[in-house]
Amino acid sequence: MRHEVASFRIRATSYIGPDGTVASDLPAFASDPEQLIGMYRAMVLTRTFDAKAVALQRTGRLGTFASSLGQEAIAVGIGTAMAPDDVLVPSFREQGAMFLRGVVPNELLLYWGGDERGNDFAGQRHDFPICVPIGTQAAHAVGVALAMQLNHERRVAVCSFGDGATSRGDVYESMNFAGVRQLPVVFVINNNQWAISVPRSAQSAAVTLAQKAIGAGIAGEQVDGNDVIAVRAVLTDAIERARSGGGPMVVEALTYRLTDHTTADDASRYRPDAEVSERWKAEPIARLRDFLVHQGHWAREREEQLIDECAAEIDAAVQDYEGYRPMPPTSMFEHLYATLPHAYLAQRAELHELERLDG
Amino acid sequence: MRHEVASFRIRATSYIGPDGTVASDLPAFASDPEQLIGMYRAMVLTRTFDAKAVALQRTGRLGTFASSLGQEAIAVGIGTAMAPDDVLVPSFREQGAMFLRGVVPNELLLYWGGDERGNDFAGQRHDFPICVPIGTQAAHAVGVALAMQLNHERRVAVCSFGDGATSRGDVYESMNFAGVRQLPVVFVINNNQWAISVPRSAQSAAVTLAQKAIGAGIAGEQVDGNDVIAVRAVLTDAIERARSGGGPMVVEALTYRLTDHTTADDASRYRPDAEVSERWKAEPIARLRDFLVHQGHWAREREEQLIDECAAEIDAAVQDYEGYRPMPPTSMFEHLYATLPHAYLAQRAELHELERLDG
Amino acid sequence: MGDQLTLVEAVRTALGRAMEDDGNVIVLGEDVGLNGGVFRATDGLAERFGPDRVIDTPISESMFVGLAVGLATQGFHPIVEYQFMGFMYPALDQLANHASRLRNRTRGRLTCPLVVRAPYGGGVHAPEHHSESFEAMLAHIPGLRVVIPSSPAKAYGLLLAAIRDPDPVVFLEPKRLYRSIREEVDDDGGALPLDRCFTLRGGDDLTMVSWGASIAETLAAAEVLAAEGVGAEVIDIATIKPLDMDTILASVGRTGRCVIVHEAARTGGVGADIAAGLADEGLTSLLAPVTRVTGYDTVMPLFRNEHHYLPSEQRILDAAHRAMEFA
Amino acid sequence: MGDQLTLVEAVRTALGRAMEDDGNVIVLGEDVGLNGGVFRATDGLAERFGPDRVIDTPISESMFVGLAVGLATQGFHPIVEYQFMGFMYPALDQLANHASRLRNRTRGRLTCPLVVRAPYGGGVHAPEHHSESFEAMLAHIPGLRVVIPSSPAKAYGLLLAAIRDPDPVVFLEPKRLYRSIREEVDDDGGALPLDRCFTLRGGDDLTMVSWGASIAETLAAAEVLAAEGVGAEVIDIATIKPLDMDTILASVGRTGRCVIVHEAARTGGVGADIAAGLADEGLTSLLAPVTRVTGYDTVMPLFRNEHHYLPSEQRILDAAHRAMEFA
Ligand SMILES: Cc1ncc(C[n+]2csc(CCOP(=O)(O)OP(=O)(O)O)c2C)c(N)n1
Ligand SMILES: Cc1ncc(C[n+]2csc(CCOP(=O)(O)OP(=O)(O)O)c2C)c(N)n1
Ligand SMILES: [Mg+2]
Ligand SMILES: [Mg+2]
Repeated sequence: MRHEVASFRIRATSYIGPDGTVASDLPAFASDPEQLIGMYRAMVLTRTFDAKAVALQRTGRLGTFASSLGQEAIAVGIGTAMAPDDVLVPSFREQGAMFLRGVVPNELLLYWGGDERGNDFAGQRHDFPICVPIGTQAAHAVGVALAMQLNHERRVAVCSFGDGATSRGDVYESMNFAGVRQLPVVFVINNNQWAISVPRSAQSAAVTLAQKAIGAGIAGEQVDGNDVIAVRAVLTDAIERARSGGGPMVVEALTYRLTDHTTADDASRYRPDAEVSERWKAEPIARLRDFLVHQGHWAREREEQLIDECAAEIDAAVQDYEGYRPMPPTSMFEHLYATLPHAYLAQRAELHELERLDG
Repeated sequence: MRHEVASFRIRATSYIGPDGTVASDLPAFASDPEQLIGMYRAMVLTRTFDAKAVALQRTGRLGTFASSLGQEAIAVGIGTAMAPDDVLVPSFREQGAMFLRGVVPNELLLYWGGDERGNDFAGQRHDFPICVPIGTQAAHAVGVALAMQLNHERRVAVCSFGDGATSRGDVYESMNFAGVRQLPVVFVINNNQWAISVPRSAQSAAVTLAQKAIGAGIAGEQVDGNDVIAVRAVLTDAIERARSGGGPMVVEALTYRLTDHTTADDASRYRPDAEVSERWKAEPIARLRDFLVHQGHWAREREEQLIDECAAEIDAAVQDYEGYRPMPPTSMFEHLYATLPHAYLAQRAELHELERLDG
Repeated sequence: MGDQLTLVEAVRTALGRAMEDDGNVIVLGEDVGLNGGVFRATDGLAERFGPDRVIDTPISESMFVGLAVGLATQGFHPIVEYQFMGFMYPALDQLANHASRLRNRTRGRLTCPLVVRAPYGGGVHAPEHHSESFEAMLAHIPGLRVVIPSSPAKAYGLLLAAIRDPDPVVFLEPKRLYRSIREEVDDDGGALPLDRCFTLRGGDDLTMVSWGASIAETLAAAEVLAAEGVGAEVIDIATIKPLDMDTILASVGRTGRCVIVHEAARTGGVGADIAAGLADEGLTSLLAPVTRVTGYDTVMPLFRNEHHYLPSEQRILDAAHRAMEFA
Repeated sequence: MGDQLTLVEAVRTALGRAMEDDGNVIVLGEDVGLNGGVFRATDGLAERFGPDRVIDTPISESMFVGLAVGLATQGFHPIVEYQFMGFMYPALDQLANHASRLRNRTRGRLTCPLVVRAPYGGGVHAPEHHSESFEAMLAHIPGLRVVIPSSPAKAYGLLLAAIRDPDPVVFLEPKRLYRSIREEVDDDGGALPLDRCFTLRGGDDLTMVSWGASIAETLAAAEVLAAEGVGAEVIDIATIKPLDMDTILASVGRTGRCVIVHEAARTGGVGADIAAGLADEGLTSLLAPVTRVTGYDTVMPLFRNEHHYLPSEQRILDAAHRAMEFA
């Protein structure tokens, strides 16, 4: 005898098509042009930052950098859906969300410029810094969410990572534990179709990545990650659901990495240009702009003004960044422990001597 | 706009109810009484072995031991569904399957008696030994399956582990990779409802463990793990499917651990006796016996004879086991490397000296 | 005054005390709840402090130390139990890449006060993979503390210190001592100092350095040496990282001879660090080669032969005699 | 005869040679296929040997070394690439609990010939977590071999030896040297011996011991010392485990002085083992304290300050001078 014991469905949400036309009733926030323009601005700022950071790297003024070109809607969706008190636990490609959370561009430049002070966000004290070891931050997010639950706080942890990260056991273990305790955490899969040179299809046989949630016993959904209105709407729902005790959720946001993996990568080695050009047609910034123009909320002059503003803001950040002198060598022993143990004082002294000699 | 992009179903199979009555058409092998009696014998032998091993531990003649009381149908289903050339990658509670694969009881006694020779199966050279670190063997199984695939062999790797193991990232990573390459591997979840003191419900919010497969993008099913006919039938199908290129599969076999986790455990600390007594009603050996008796294939005399036979076989194994003198101290450097590096010769010599002094 | 406690009872008492004193201290791990841990170190805590402060985790050894990192950043002080040290390898990623460096990499913005506890070492006839001792790997991770008690009173005082420490501490409990000895332990909340050796026995002829379970055989050997007229100073390292070389150097400065005893494999063991410290800063005091009596450079054998692997009193004595006879 | 190759080219050449010679050698890892590895160590191999012998894995660092264990038991000889050593922590479980002991625990029934490759160390201005060097942790695992080349020719010969070895080998490639030097490498399939140091330069006054990228600064310091009239013997350990102490002891037996140089954090580093060996078996030869010039006991700083962390020629020279001046 063979009978069905469980069944599951994965659903996908989108509002605005690639051509900027509306496919269905919009969420409430979308009736406020200022909100939409704010989101548009945040995406443009992110793209401006990315372009500048890549340029800095090319001229030897920054280390390896991971641009989020084409993925700005996910970051901005995250950043606008979260409440200030929530905690963001990001990967290394979520600069747009971090900016909205109060991290300033020169901090991220410092970080990618090889300076730990870039993680000491002046205006955002409780979010996590960038996480480089893929997927390991998922466990931090569930820890943060468990703290919120134990404290009976109405706060949510939001954790983002890529399609590649979904193959890591840590991510699975974290989702599974979130399910067990029904923790207030939302996992955002930033599915840009590539993990360096490995395409989404080689990462998992799962037809959606949202269904990773099913294995963990939690809810999972897809959203068009190039439709910032959809991303924000779906994440707002997921976050509010988690906030009110509805449990964790996985949101897979579908997008495309329009550029190299990082400045150290050369994507032309492994993917055809034609695929990339095709994907440019669905990119999120033009899409929202088309929509705004359609709706009469946006015009060419404002566009130029915005571009200038963003450029000025980023240029100022670069100036600020370039004004930072490296920390002294002894800084590597600062904050290693709350108080440096006696055993390491001699090593610090050796570095201090170096400092003195170096002038 | 919200639309469905994927849907999944988990189905469960059973043939014989707890009272031994048939619920549906039986698979072909079940029309051969000798097959069924062979399976019955294998389950009784396993139970005899387990009881003896526990007794040996209680009297200080064996180390910690993990009984499979109540779970014999899964082991025997695995052992009878596999072809000799297939590779079993077991956990530490699959003795019944190992016996059917050619491992002899005294080898397992040696292992649990603290002697490495217990892993050097004389009659079964290619299966993996018991795996203690939970879930780590899943990666070995996919490696073995990848080897089979690369060699274009019609062989299958079968990996078993418990409900608790499904929470380990390794198990997920292995299932996921098996999906990517469509490897000939079958994962058997021996869901005995407990991971030491942690109940199934605290292990995962997933309503079935079979659905772990969905997250990995592969097929998953449930089977009544106390119905040896169903276990064998479902696993035979899964293995033959994998053998003929149909890809990997997860089979969750539902059973119950009727005794302590191991001899080092005291289950009365954390679970009510009433739950256990209730579960005795569904245990697999009585069920198959009732069915066999029903069908006229079995009678009391044969039962007594079988019990005597099994006891004699296990007693002989115990005798054999107890005849093993410990290996000499230098044995710990044997088989450490193919050839012991020069750097460790002095340490081995030190042990050799010890050996000499000890007489 | 204090009760005569076993080491595992002392651990349990310290956990209870810390949880009583500080509502942010919580315990996590496999079977730590109703079951009270496989060694009963958390026995009764779930009943006393409830399921929100004593949390059973799924079998996810990589995740739950990361979970503790997340909790620690939010003002909790999690204590994570690993069931056996052999199952702690998956924790190394989070320990090395996150817990130990979160403070440093965020310039103090986020900190990580947590304790990871694990029973470790051999000698109890445990199954495969249940008798490992790789404390040296942990001691190589900058930013971590690694603490190992050698007696019930040490376990109580050092565990309280570890829990009160503002940084991540790995606390390894020699399971061979869990029930083999009793010692008076006053549950007065008194912590013992971290980052410091304890001199268990004075002596001017030979310095013997060890930690954890091996302290027992080392002390026994020192007894025999005393009867032979050799004054052996026995130093219990207690905090493996950071290492208090000063105490060892001062002792060897007096004795000129040193035997180091540990259960872990010799190569890359913590004993190498101590010997290296002596070869550097203590060289001029050395009157004899620095000998290490250790586990062998092989896989910990299954239990029938584990006693041949563990440093025995006899092996320690032999080494001490060699050190004393060297001229 | 041979081409002038960089170290990464030498690695690639050795991989190609091994795959050509033995159809059971296969390469696995992240981006090793079409992309040829993030450092291009596997560039062209997918084209030459096809996708069944050069396999891109999902991002599953714990699984894919276990996958290699499974493959190795079936007659394959897998070579697993970790993208950076900092992402290798999840491999420790499989390396320590399985790969290194499968032969021993099954009494030779199942064996585990595999190679784990990873670029390691700092000095290339890489992002966070990309500059780690924790070879000492691996060297503590019984049953493993750990090999580190210091030049293109060494990389070629040692990698071939590692691949042909019947046991698991971790092969760590100093990424700072990947493209910074060229050396003539004959692609003649000739392996270099494992388990043996290489004496790169003779000298009777001082022994300098190092491995990997730090060999460069060590040799440079030896040059300066030579100009000062000090004959420094430079020993490249090459195989970190098992350690060839005999060669080091013989050298220090002549020179009486030893400076050890490595990039990893000092505490628990492989340098401690070498110094400990000298404090034991080499004590009577020692004319000066054994000095270690190492990375500091802190988190590898982000790249703006990594040059302060890495042992510099100047720091090595200072140590050498101290060793020479000691009387
Ligand atoms: C544990 C680990 N393994 C490998 C890497 C190297 N690496 C950096 S990014 C990356 C691909 C990540 O892919 P994905 O998760 O899809 O994120 P994306 O880069 O596309 O945003 C890899 C393998 C790493 N950072 N961490
Ligand atoms: C990695 C690891 N963690 C912890 C343990 C200790 N341990 C042994 S069995 C067990 C529970 C396993 O539960 P399950 O997977 O359901 O298998 P069962 O024992 O029920 O057969 C645990 C936690 C272990 N062996 N390995
Ligand atoms: Mg991606
Ligand atoms: Mg179970």
